[in-house]
Amino acid sequence: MEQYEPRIIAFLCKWCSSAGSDLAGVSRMKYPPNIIPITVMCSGSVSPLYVLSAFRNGADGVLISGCHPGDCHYIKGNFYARRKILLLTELLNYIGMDEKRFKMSWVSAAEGAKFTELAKDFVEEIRFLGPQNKLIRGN
Amino acid sequence: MKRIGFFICHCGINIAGIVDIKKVVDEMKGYPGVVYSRDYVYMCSDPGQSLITDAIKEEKLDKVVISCCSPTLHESTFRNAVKSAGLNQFHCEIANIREQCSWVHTNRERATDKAIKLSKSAVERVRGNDSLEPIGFPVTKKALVVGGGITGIQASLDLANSGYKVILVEKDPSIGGHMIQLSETFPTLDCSQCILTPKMVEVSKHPNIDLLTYSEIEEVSGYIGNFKVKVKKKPTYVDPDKCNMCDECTKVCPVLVPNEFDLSLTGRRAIYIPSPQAIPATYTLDINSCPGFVPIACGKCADVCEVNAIDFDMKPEILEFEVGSIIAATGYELYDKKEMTSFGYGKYPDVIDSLQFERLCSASGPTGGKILRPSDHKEPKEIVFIQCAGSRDPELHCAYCSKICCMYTAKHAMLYKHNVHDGQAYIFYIDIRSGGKGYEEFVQRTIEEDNTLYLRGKVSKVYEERGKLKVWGVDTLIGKTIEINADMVVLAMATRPSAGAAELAKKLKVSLDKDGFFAEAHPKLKPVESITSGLFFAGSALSPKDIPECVAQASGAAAKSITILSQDKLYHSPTVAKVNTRLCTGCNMCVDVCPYEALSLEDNKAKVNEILCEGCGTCYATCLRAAIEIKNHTPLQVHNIINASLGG
Amino acid sequence: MVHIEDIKKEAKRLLKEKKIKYLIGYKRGTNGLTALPTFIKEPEDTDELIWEASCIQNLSRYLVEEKKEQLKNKAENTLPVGIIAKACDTRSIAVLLQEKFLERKDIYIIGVSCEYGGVIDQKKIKKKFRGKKPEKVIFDKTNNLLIGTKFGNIKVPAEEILAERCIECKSTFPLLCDDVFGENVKRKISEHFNSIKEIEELPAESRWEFWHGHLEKCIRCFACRSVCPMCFCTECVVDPIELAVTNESTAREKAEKVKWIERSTTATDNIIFQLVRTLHLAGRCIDCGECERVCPVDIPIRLLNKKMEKTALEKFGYESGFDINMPSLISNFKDEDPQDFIR
Amino acid sequence: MEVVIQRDSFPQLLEKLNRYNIWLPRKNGDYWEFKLSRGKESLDKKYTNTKLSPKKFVLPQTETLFQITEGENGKFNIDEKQKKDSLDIVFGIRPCDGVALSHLDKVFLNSFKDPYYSKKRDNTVFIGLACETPPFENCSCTTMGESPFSTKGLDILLKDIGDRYIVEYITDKGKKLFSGFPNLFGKITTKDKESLEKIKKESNKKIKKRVEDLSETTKKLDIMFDSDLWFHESQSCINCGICTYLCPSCHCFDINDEQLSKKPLNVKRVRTWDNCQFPIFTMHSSGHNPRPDKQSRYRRRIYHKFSYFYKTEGEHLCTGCGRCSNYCPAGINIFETLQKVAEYE
Amino acid sequence: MNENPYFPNLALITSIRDEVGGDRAIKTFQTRFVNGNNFTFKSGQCAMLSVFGKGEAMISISNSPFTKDFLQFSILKSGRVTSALHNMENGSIIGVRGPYGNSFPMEKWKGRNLIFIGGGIGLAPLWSVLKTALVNKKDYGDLMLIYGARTSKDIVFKDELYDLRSEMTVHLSIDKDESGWNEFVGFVPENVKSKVSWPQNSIAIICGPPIMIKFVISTLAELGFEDEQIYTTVENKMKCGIGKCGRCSIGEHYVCTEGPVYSWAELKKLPQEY
Repeated sequence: MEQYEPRIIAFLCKWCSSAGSDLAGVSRMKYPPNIIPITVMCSGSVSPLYVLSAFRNGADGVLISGCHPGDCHYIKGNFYARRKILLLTELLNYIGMDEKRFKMSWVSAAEGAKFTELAKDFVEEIRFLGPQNKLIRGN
Repeated sequence: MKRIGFFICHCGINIAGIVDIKKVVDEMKGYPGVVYSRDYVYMCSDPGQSLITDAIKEEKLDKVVISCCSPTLHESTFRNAVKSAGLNQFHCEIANIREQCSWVHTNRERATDKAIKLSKSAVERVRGNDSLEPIGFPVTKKALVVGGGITGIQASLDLANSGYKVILVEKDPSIGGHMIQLSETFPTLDCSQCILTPKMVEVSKHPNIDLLTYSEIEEVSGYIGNFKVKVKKKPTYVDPDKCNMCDECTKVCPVLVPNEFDLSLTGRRAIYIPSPQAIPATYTLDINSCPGFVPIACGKCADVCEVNAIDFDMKPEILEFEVGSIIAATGYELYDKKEMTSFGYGKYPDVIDSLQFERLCSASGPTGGKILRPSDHKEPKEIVFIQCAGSRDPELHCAYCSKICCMYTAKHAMLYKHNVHDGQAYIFYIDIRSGGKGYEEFVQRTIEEDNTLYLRGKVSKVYEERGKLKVWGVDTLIGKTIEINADMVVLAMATRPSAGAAELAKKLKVSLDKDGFFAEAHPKLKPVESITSGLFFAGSALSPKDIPECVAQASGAAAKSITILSQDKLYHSPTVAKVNTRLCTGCNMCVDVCPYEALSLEDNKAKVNEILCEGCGTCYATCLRAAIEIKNHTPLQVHNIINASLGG
Repeated sequence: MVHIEDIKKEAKRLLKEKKIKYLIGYKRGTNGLTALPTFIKEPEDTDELIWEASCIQNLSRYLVEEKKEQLKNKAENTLPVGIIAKACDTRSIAVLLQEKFLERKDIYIIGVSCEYGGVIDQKKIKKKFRGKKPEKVIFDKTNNLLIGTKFGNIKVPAEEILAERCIECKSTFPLLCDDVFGENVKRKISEHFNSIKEIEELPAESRWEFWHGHLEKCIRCFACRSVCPMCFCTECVVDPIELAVTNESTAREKAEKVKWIERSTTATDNIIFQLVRTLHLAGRCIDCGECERVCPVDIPIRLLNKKMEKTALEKFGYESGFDINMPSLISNFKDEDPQDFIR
Repeated sequence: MEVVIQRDSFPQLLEKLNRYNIWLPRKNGDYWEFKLSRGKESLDKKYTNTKLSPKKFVLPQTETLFQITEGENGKFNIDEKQKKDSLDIVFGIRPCDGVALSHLDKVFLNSFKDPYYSKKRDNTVFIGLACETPPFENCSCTTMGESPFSTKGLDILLKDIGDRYIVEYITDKGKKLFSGFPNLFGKITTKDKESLEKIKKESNKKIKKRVEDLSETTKKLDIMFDSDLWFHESQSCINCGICTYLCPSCHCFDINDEQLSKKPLNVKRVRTWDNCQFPIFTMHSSGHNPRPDKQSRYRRRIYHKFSYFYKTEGEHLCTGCGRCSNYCPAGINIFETLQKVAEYE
Repeated sequence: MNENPYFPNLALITSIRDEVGGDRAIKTFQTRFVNGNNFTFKSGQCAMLSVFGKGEAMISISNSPFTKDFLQFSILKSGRVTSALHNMENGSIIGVRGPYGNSFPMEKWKGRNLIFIGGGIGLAPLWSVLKTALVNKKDYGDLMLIYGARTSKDIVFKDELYDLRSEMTVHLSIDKDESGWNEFVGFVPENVKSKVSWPQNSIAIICGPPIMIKFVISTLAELGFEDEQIYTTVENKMKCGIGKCGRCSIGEHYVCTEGPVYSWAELKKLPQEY
């Protein structure tokens, strides 16, 4: 039987994290293809609906990544994100979703290596947890 | 009717090496909306582009997706191609299957699967895109230059001479910066003041330049082409128009304070003129050292002033301007003495820093160009120069190389020798960095003609013993400790960003690098640009630089500004926020979060100022009613992209 | 001590002197110890007003209804609407003002302090006094209270009869009032977030079973949303029952509305609906408990909102319904906001 | 035809039926609902009535009508989802809810017979349980011209006379169901009949009659359409769905497509409960809404139940079960509205 | 045909014609059932069209029952389903079920003059009955069409309207004047006032936006038309089409079964919930 391959959605802000993952590519670093990046303008533009919708459509894990505090291309978008995401994290945890399935990170345009590590670890964590079946559409 | 064309690039083997191109092409053929799907070895090449434009015409495509390298590289290329074929640029989207797929994955099958998902996502994005035209707005044909050093002066002159109005703001009473303090300049040894003063005069006389000395930036708002600047002009208490430079006032002034211009090697009065070459040529009353005049405690200067130029009631003024672009050239200052106690700096009067030494060499300096020890005004017969004082020392001081020290120290040694023919100069160095036109030759001259002794190694400490300064160090070449009995020690202090930089950065809403210098938008391709469009940096405010580099950057920044000021209209991305007033309840939350004050409430509905909006979308994620969204980044698009990304 | 006669007198005056358009208050319900909302236009009708522990509803919802009507008919509000409001109700009005949905001038708030008491929980009453037909509830200054029944007064501890939210109440004294009845007393029956402690301490899987078990029952009658004063969106982002569509709406606008969830009542979509609602109420919910009271399948919705309330307070030091001038929880941030959860 | 079964032998009865899905009322927290039987058990004496009506057995809140899938070159395959062939037996249907079933039959089995409804109806046996005492204060079946012993819509009616149930077979379906095991059932004695009569009288007495002659009262509706009664009655309504979703007779529904995958297209066409109290219910895509406000929607509800349905089907679309009034968040009471109609001049 | 009344019979789009462009676009579709056998319908009836994945929409059939080889629908782009229809191409498959609703009592009208009064997309339902009347021209008196649209661009069936003139009187109107327009300028009711003179023995069939219908009816009343002489069609939101789901109901009527065709005399008796 073949190995279970997690499906992970990563919302990357255009200016830092997406650029960071580009750098990982330019430097030919390697991480598993389970992570499907979705580039957004700013981590602050990621609505909780996006996250829930990702889970609903079968994501086993969701990552939101933005610029480091103070480096936001839009000055403070990631600070608002930080609040919203914390609320969502707390809530998902509260209703008993495995909190590990939902992550937020700061990855700058220079941190290709960090992104790579992050991706590897996250995929492994989720692989360990197994398929997400709590918020799947139709259940 | 949506007819979407799909194109995938092999990028040689960069993509095709990992991704099964054919599989992607076939998979995409069947995807809803995609009516044309093909691959090519190099899509960004001319034939590749014409492949796209032809397909648009022949297949009547109204949207295209290109799976290739990161959009940061070729999005504009392809969008222009699509434009040339008569489509709106937003009907072209890029799927990044190189940086974010083929280059980071090894498993062919799964990388291909991911490439397909990314391609479908791009289709979903383009499907929801509207035709949008860039938003145009007018430009104020005027520039602001902050900092009156050589960099600021050069930038101002270049701008002014190209016919643009310039406001030059300098915090000190006179422009000229550090360069006016220097004696001669390497490698040509021409007199610094002689080459700078003409430029200073030109600035003061230039019809296009509005010079504001003794002034500081209060507040900066607005955006490229339309910045609003508030400048605080500190009172000099002397009316420059009346002042006839008779210098009577300084004679009667009872106060004596260290003279900044001579780096405390001399003193000055509370009312003073920074230097004979000061521009504007007028006196300034330094309120902090003046005994005070409310109520008038002294007032002697006013009494002797025949032309009544002195006005104690002068108040600080706040001046407001609109400018189209801003150049920050706030320059550098030397590393703080207090950090350098191990070398006895500040403890022994004859341990001085490089700028002080410049003053000693300068004809206009305290010693009239004679090199004499501050302590007893004797000629130092043995002098030690210590390089990298504070530089290249990540543990204790600055990690970076201050770059100019090698050269000016060589110059110092040479000047010393020209001055004190029987003297001996020693230079402690780590490396000699003499890259630059005629620089290496200059250093060689110092060594050979002026037989300066270069000692490779670090100085551990400097202390006084029997009227001599004992300099302890190691010569790492011969691996011996050395002890020199010097009459004078000159520290080539690290250069730091000037004190005001951090505060200015806040006002300009830009970030500083880890050393506190301004951070350029791109270290290689955008060396004088900031991430805020319309705002530029130049000179040693970015990193330590010598004069020619500063001048070059000044002209560079000026040229960059001109690319803005020369436009009648500027355009910016139309992917901005859009409000659905039927859904908006006017809760003001989006207004609260907008980083650009682009949102406001108008009769209880949010309203977007499209020129200010940068399209970050924080407002969307905040709005509980989804009453606001970013054009071409709509929730529906993201919803469908999520679906496609999960293979739904 | 609150005397209903005083309230009646004031209400009568306001209506007589045409100070208010009408008054939203409570009248005696038809069965047992219950109250119903009433809308009084005529001074003489003020006699039907009551004030007792059964006045459980948060009437500020009807201010929202009134406002929506105005917006629909583009009518200018002439006179303020009078409302009788408990402490928590005034806090919900505060949020409505903070979010500029209501204007202060359009409301006349008659605040009534809950003093030592609060409101009763009908379910608890039914359980405890099956058949005994309680007629009134008297609060003394202790945490016990007297239930008047035809068999005489029965003394019970407050938590056995009071609504959970009252047991955890922060402050029983109304704010922003034009008139206020009753005094401001400090009383505390239990910790503010007592009710969620139990769930928080469960292991994750049990928490999931708890919430999944409850939310899969949801029949999407949207009573929770309809009764909530904070749910004043014309069109809910998830599964709207009202559309903000006018003849200016374009076909595309209508065709491209995102369906985050479907109409079918699957557990997943029920959960997502409640999660989104909870998130949208974060920093806005003032714990009037109406959502939970009206739920026909007894989903403890309040406990979801309570968690957000706790998070807001503990992580961001934010309390909703007390300051109408500060930005809302999610439209604000502090540099020192926690970020230990971020990698 | 009537027989009796001892209360004690009820569990055996269930056991004999265990190859079917047996539903019994069971307490879930504070309220009753129909749950699959765990085997040997009997009807709970404390049982009042379920909070959610049994209409879900024939009209589930969500049911898939079709599964539509895209095949090769744009061909579509439409699969009519009707997997229901196993037999469901529901015990403890209160007579009022039985009456509701007869209403639903009128809607779904007459013109344009609804295959989904009829299939479920055929494959479900509804076994009623007469109310020896009215479960709720708001019980008003008598007002609707029915009684706590009505048999409408049911297949079998059980009447609790203490230690035993009198079993009344109403349909052949019902009769067939128990025919297999006669030894569980005994003949009905005159004593049984007497005690039954007594209980009947008692029970009937306990139930409030809200208006004397309903049909007479509701005639008034023809002239009351523009009365401001509707405004006042609906003023505290909050537009929620409780009244209609809990109502055993309400049957309005919605049909929507739910896309499961884009390529190849895979779609579920789903029928869900809908609610005339939701503003969206009647709204045109232009935004124009024939019933734009609470009062017109509440009026619609009353008229549909007591005027329109009566005119077309000769029955009132209300069974007096009282759910809407028991659980209305705003405490709106349909029977009080009726009384106001009766008092209307 | 499948006896399941909800079953969407697969139909092929055989032709699409653009009538009106812009945001309120109108297209005319012709469909043929995949498995051949067409249903028979009467003028005035509707059919429920499905776009799989988007849902269903009730659309009135705009061709005459005598043209058997296809069904024709003229559809205004308005919501989810109609927008999806507008995105379809020749050869796309949709679902069609029906026919639903009553029809125009054309038997009753024999020997009468027929005046068709339409506005905007409202011409579509009229078109079927009008065409049918033309086929049995001899059964009726004079035939007249009074049709108005906002602008000349918003006129549907332009070419047919032109041909129609050879067979019956056609009066067109647009709301505001345009260069090159040499017919009536103004709203439909005004045009009716100016063109219609003989109420005796006439039947007026109105279809268009509610507001237009309202004013036309009062105009006709002024001209002396009896309520029984005025017919119109009612549009309400529909889901099931078979008188169960409850949406379209007006009083005890379900528009999808008892409607959509009403004489003003009948409609007057019903509550104003349409």
